[in-house]
Amino acid sequence: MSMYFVVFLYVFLVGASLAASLINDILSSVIALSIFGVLLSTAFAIMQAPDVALTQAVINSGIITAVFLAAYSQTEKPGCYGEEPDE
Amino acid sequence: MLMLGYSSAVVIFCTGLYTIMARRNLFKTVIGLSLMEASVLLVIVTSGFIPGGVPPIAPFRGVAVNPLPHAFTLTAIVIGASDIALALAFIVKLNKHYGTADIDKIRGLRG
Amino acid sequence: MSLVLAVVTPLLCAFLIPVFHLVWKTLPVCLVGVMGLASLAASLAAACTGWVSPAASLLGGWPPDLGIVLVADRLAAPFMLLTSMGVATSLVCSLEKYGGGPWRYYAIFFLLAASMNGILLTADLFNLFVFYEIFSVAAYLLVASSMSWQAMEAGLKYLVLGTMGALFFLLGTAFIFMATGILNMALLPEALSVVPRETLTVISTCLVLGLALKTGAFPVHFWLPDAHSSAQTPVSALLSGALVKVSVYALTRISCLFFLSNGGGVFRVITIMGVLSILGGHLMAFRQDDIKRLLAFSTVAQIGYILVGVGCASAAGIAAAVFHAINHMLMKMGLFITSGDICERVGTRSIRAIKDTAGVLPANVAIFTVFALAIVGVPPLNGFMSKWFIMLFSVTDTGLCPALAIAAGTIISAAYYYGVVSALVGSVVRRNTGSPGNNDLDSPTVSASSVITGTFAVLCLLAGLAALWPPMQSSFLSIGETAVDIEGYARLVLGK
Amino acid sequence: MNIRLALSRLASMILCLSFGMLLFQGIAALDMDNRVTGAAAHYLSNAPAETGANNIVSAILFDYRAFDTLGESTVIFTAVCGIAMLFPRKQILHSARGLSFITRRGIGFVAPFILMYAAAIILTGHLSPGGGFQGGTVLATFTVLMCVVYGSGFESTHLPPWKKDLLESAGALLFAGVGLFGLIVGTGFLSNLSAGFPSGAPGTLFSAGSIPFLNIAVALKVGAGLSTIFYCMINIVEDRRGS
Repeated sequence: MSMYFVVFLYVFLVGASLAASLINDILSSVIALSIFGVLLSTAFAIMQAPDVALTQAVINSGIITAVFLAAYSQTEKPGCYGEEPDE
Repeated sequence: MLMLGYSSAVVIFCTGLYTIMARRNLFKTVIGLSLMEASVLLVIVTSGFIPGGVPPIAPFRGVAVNPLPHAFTLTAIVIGASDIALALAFIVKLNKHYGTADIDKIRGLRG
Repeated sequence: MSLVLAVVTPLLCAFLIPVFHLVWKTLPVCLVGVMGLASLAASLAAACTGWVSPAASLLGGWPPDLGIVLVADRLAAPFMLLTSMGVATSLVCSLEKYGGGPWRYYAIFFLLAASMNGILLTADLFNLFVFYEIFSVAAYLLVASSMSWQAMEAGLKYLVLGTMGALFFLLGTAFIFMATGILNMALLPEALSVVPRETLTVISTCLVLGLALKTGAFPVHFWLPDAHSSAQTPVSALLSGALVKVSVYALTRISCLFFLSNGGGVFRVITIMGVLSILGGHLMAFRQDDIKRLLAFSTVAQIGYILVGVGCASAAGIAAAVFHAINHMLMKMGLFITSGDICERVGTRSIRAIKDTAGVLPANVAIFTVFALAIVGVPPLNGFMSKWFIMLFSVTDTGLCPALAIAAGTIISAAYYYGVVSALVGSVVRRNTGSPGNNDLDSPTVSASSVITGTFAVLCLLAGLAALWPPMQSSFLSIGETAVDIEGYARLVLGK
Repeated sequence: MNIRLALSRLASMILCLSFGMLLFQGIAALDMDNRVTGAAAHYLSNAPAETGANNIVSAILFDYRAFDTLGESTVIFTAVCGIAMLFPRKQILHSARGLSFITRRGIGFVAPFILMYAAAIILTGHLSPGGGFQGGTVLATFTVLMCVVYGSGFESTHLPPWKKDLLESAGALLFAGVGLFGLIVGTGFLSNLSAGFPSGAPGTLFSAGSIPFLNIAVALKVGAGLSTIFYCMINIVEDRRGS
């Protein structure tokens, strides 16, 4: 486990958090948050916390993202859901 | 490595706080809460890490990392997840009424 | 009798309710009543244990430094009495109002009762956080349980600010763990004394900010008026009467244990927050026309009085604060329940509109007036006594400024409560002199909630008189002595 | 208006930065020499003998600090109860709209393995990383996957809400029952080996006393709860599309 990898990981972590915060499009920032969750669980795994990493990956990137998307899909106008976005 | 973890946690905490205070969209607020929570988790896990340690699963060779923060973090993750799910449920309900998630357009949430 | 029953009994009730729902689509009222009685009995037993012979009970059979310990002492016991009375009252009102229909509401209600007992009993910082989260989640949901849009908004606002408070609290806990490696509240006062100054500042900032957010003290009070005014009557009464006091307990316990001997300007900050809450709460209440919103802002101000008492950092000041917490429970629950009853009868919550209508029951108005007099602070009643004591002790401990704020606040509150009472009395007079159309409202119904509010009104008078009785004063002083006695707490928890 | 927005952003940025500086100073004042001290050291050296669990995090979660875990799963219980209260479901829509036939078949082959994975995580929680929370969440994610593939009709035919309520309550009551057993025996609420739960041979599947039971209880609670949350939120989407 080289130090470069760890530094890279943390830089990406902070970058993903900034992206989740600053991007104006909600869907993109939800995806950024999901990426952030995965990176965080990698960081936990590096810090020798396998239990925490597993939970973080499964809960934050699985269920919470699903619930986020379920909630977000309802802020669209009624007709938009399920249609192709290119109209 | 410890300092790195702590510093990024502080940056992420402040990012989350800023998101809650400055952004005017309810989804952004929830994202901010999620970021703040994640940073606290990072602080807790980092505080138990020992460079060169092994995971706390017996039988271990060498020095194991501190298992107590892991237990706390597990608890905090689940609690945070239920908070966020609840916040999203409220947003869905409000959105049905107002048709928007913009804080400025929802009467009671201004200020 | 193990203290854990006080937490587990309501918890079991909450877990059983979904099972019962499969049998009865509408829960039988007596079943909910029996469950309420069981949890009330468990809480009162724990409170008695704490008052008569303070005790600790170990969980899982582990020694106190390995596992989690529950402790009931003389600071927790009065709060426990207060919250269990508040919960019982609110449960009776809810049962009277909704019957056994909303079973999820009752499940959340019992979870709330369990978590309040957990917060009051636990001696572990992280366990406190966990119970605080159950407490908060249940409170957000109870606020939103009326399903109106205002309630949803208030619930979301409460949720965002409350979760922020929880995260600040968790960050403070994480810093404590980083600095000392322990979370047992009895071992921490000693361990914190060697922590560097800067870290201690961070810890105190995070813990006090988090708890203040949850309490609803003035600079961070935004959620409180909305949440307390848009919930249904029994829930508002419970929120103002009992929930806020639990946060005050946590603030008192933590600041006394961790920061009394280790310095840091925590108590000064609490005093400042208290003064700001008194002035801000009363001034905002003065501008309200909605009666429930007025009462909610008045709650902010009353929290201010309690915080000023806690900010004295002396046994006497904390004892006076606890006395005021109990009095405020009696008065504010009574005010919310009677005003809710009146508003329902009249069909409006605006004070100006009440003035123009008739149809308010004289008995309700009489009881409301007693509570209003008590909360303003008219001498023989309890509100005067506790405010007087807080003023007295704050002059000796923290200077003249809080006392002046208390005096000013009393004058403002007299002004706005006079407005409410005169509107209500005017409405009664109007009814008796004319408006023959409203005679159908005359039927005097004795409801359980009016019996309870009547009892509370009598208790207000009795508590005011009891405060003059020296043995009562000395036993109240022992509450404050327990709060500041750090070694005693450590002895109790560690069993040495 | 725009200036006001910019000003408020600037103010909150300054506030956040100063709070960050405060936090950073607090961290910098500490020495960065992490050691395992106090209770944690005791857990590391004695947990396998005292609780029978090889995974020390599990030993802490379900034995030393099991009361925390009870509280934590109660938070989920509360949130689920509340979300189900906020979204009352009078009738459940049968939307059979899912993905294509090939995907359904493919998922049909994968499904047993996902369930097996969840079961393995739950049942070996005391031996290896994982446990009730993770396994329960995998179960909940499985129902989400089923919803994506088969449409929400899957829920109404296989897992109606009352069944999930029952499962959740059963998990909660199992947890509380294990706790009360210790209280009745007289060794304290939620006590494990001292209450007479069989310790078994260390390192095998049937060991660690009550910890596997608590894992199952938590898995039921978490799995049913998170699945309820997801279906409560998703059914509204169906509502809107249908109308």
